[in-house]
Amino acid sequence: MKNPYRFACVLALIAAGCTTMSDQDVSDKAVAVMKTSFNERGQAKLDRLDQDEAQKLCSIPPSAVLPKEVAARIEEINLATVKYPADGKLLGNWRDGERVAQSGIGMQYSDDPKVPAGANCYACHQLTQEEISFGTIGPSLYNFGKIRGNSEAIQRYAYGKIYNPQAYTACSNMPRFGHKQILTEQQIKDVTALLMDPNSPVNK
Amino acid sequence: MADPMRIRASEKGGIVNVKVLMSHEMETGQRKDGSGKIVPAHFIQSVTATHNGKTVLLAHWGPAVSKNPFLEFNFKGGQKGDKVQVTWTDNKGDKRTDEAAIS
Amino acid sequence: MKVQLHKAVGGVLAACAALAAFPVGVTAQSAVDEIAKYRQQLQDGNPAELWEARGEDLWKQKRGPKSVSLERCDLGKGAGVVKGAYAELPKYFSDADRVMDLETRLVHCMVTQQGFTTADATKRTFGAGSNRSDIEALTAWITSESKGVRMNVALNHAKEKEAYRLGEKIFYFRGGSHDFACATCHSETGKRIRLQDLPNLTEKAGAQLAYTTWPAYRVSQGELRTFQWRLNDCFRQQRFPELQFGSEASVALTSFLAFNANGAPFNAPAIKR
Amino acid sequence: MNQMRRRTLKAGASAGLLALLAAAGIISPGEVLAADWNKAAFEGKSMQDALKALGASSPATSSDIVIRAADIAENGAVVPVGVESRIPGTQSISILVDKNPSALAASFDLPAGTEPSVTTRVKMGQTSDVYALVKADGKFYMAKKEIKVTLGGCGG
Repeated sequence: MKNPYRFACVLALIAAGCTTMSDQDVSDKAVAVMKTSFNERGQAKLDRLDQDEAQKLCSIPPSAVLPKEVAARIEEINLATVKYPADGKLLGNWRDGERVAQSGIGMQYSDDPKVPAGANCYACHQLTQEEISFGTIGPSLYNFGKIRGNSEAIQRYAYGKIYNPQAYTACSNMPRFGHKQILTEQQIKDVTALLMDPNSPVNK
Repeated sequence: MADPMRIRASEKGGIVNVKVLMSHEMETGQRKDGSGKIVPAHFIQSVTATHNGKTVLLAHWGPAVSKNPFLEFNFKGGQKGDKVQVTWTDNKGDKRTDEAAIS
Repeated sequence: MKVQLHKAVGGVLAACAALAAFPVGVTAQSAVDEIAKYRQQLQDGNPAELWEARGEDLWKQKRGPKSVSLERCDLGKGAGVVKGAYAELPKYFSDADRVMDLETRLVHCMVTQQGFTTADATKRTFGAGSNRSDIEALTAWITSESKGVRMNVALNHAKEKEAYRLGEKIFYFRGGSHDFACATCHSETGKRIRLQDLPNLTEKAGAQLAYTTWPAYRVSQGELRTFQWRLNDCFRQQRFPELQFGSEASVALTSFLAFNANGAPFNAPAIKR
Repeated sequence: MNQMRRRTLKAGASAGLLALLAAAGIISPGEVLAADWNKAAFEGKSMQDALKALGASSPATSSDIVIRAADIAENGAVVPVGVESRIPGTQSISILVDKNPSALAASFDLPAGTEPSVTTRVKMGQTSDVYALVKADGKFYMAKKEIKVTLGGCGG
């Protein structure tokens, strides 16, 4: 709706009962409609509907192929957001990580903002053999560390991936847990430990 | 007043199959409401089903029976067109009686 | 109970019967089989019937400041015609000059015919225990009158076409703290969240399976839930603000999903986790 | 009549007497049942408490009791459980959930002519053994089945 000429054109087309609104016109109108169709509630304010660049570019069917340079740009701006711990330690406690992986609360208007959010890893990933209730939107992470080895490079990758998955895969379905401040640094360390620690059930 | 039950009774080969759905909260007395207060227990304690005045089932329930309870049982001797009557009574003394014809 | 039983664990759109292959062997497969068995056992008695009975009474009762029933409400097939009406909604209504889904239309009739204020008509759109929703009960009954009728949503009027296209865009709209869109969970076939199968709403089969099984009695909540509720709670879990009942986005998204379900026999109120 | 009714109930008359009174139309069947509700059994915490209150301290394990339930419940708020007894002379069937705050969920008295098979739905707080207790010819028998309660949906 930044372009007043285009907006007027859209109105004219609707008035004429015409169906030739361009795809961009429909996208713009959909964004406008979204903003008038929600009420802020609890911690979920209306700014949740303000899309950042990656969200805008990724509002497409997953089957649509992103131009290479667009994907590269999304990955570049997201990689720039990844902050590694100042103390240099990437692994926390895998037991705490398991609790974070199990919990699906956080950031919903129905959630108490004082209660730490979970990562809900199991909603989308298999992680251990014990937990049979796991989703399949993401790949199985069972034996993640065992397969890849517990090197610092892999630890950094795992930490970075949890922090901001779009640094590695543009338009990934996975939330950007660090970048969007869903998880704390300690929680990301704990989940990294769940994936990497040889004693974690993930690697048994 | 409580909502009516949904009762289905059907006869086949001399055996009457009865399915009952009841409208009831079945509060456990252990759940907390939005403000953190315990919601008092409120549940059906007994269900009796009769056919031609004769008791064909007598159930006693605790709060662990699911909300909007479902019950299914079978008895012999009912004919199509006979009435099956079901009564429930809850822990607050509320009760509800409904009946259905055997089909 | 040791864990809170009535916790309203929100759900995913529809439980689907077509199960895909899963990455691990016997354990996962037997889990899938046992869950199918669990779902099968629930089918025997659906408490949604309790809502349907109350909804039928509400439809026929003289209510509101004007003390009239809803029996002259036009759900799109003429005043008072309920049979098969839901299978053709949402649609454009000239008297309101907008596209409406069933719930929005009910509110319209409650206001224009029964004399309720909009605030009163929408005071309780979703029930909670003894605070019951009339709209949920009415919706349960009206939708039950379309059982077995094939979905047949038209895109004739320009506003119907526009609603469909807007709904499609909204389906792919990513936002919020978690970057979720409807499409995040509902645009691939054979995926699941935890153990719940996720219908692919971008394909006919998935859209049909999902759309024709709402409203549904949700055993996790002990409540009958409408499609407006389904969308509302999906957006909650998407970490969006709260979707307004009957809003333009809600009706547009419903138009998109309902049209994609065309051709399938409507099969609700259903019963789901 | 009312006075007699009250006195009878107050006196804690036996179930048999109450049934007679009900049959005579003096009190309604609902009142028989309410008076008959076994508080100790339903409020007992453990399996042992419940069994003791039901007068069934050491029931024999029986393969003639079939528990019809899926191995996994998609939601613990509603777990369909059917019990069928093939033991001759079955008089009652009870359903108990070991790990619930109170084990006893439901009891069914089955008069002659009623099939020894009932189905209902129970709440389960967590994965647990579910027991079916059958009373037949005055003796108690039991069978069990583990039902797993899973976390479902988006988890929030």
